[in-house]
Amino acid sequence: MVTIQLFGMTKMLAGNRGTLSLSLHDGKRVKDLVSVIDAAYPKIGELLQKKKVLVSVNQEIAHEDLEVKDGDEIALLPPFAGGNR
Amino acid sequence: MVTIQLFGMTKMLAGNRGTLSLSLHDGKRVKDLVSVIDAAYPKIGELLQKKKVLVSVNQEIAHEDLEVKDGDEIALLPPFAGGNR
Amino acid sequence: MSLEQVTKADRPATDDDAMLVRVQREDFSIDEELTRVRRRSKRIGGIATFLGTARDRSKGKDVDGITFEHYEGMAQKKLREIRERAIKDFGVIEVLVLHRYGEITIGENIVLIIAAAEHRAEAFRACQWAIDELKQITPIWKLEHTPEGEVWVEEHP
Amino acid sequence: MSLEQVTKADRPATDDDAMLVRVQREDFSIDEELTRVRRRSKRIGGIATFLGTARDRSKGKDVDGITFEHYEGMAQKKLREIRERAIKDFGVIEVLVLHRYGEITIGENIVLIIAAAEHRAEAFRACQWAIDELKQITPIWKLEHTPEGEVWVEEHP
Repeated sequence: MVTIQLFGMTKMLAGNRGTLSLSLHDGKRVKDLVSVIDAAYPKIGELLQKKKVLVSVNQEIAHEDLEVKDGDEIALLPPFAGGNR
Repeated sequence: MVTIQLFGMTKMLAGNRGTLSLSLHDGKRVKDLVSVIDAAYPKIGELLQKKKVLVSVNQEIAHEDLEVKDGDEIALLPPFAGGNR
Repeated sequence: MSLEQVTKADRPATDDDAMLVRVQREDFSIDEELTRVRRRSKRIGGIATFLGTARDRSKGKDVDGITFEHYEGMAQKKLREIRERAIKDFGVIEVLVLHRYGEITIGENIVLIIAAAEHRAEAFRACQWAIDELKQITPIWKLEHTPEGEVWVEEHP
Repeated sequence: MSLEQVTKADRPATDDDAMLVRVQREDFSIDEELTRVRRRSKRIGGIATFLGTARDRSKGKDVDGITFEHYEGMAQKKLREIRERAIKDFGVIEVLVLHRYGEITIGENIVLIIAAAEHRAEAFRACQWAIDELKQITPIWKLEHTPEGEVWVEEHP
């Protein structure tokens, strides 16, 4: 199982849940994670496909080929706002 | 008679006087003023010739051909400092 | 400001460093943050500051208030990176980066960048780069409250 | 900051205008000056500020303190021109220009520019232009106190 943190509009699209728990086998990559999310939450999946939502692993934006390991800190990041500047 | 305000290094070069009073006839121009100052205070005169010190008339930098009239506010302006930036 | 009262020796450098990069709910005083930066060096001659505040309009819509959400941990990490790169790349003496989260009322402070240098040119460059970079890389999200409802703002549509 | 407490209607515009351009002996608070600027409009989203402070070194020499002298009347006139041109030419909402005179201790404030706009780009442009222009056209002179004596500083030798 991996836990994925949600923020902003992705949290809203997941029914205001702050986290998702997904079962994922060893040796899986970010792109596999994206497929699992796409199946469960197609609207988030679409944003992930369009790269409007990015995946971070251990607080860095992750390439789709990065391997996800047990204990990794994973999050879905919608477009940053930064402040009303 | 016209009164000339001094600042910074020109004040120092005039023996720490804040103003100079010069007799000047009607129809005289800024360049005539410069000549009179040059005769009395050669060090200030030299800076005026080199345009390192500028003459202002009524709070604007004055051309040497500008006519100086009775009641005009005249000053000698050494190079501005502006602050330690 | 008393430069003599609080010197670097009075407090551990690590505490100071932590205070120079913060994501916090509370409002802040620009004078207090400037004092924090200025006591780092007497060589400072030019300080460029950017303060972002909550406007009452956004892209033609009225805005009644804003809520900021941040990714705790990653947001701080990115702001620390911005401070360190600004100091290194622009040759400035000190940089402070501060962002609020939570509910923000119109007119209130949102974000503060302070870049202090010997001269103004590099202070301006570091300050402007830091706020541009903050907007690009910091995981902070903005929910605008408008008369028509709440909208998560996408800056890069 | 309470934007509601003090609105434009509470005080004559002319008083406010006069407070937005000053040459004064006393130190100033950046928070207070920011409040003065911010209460002019709720449309403000980005505020760029430049603060010039007294460094302990200048062109390789130690400096113990600085005295600023100004041409009363002309200095204020030039700062007013800078404020008006910055607002007009850069499309910003408000600009404040403030310079101290008299004795300045190392580390103290000398000059403050605040440029407030809807967005940060024009705020930065107006702020940077205003401080550059101030340095060029404002009749203010600097006497540096060094261990070797006092020197009137020429910025354009």
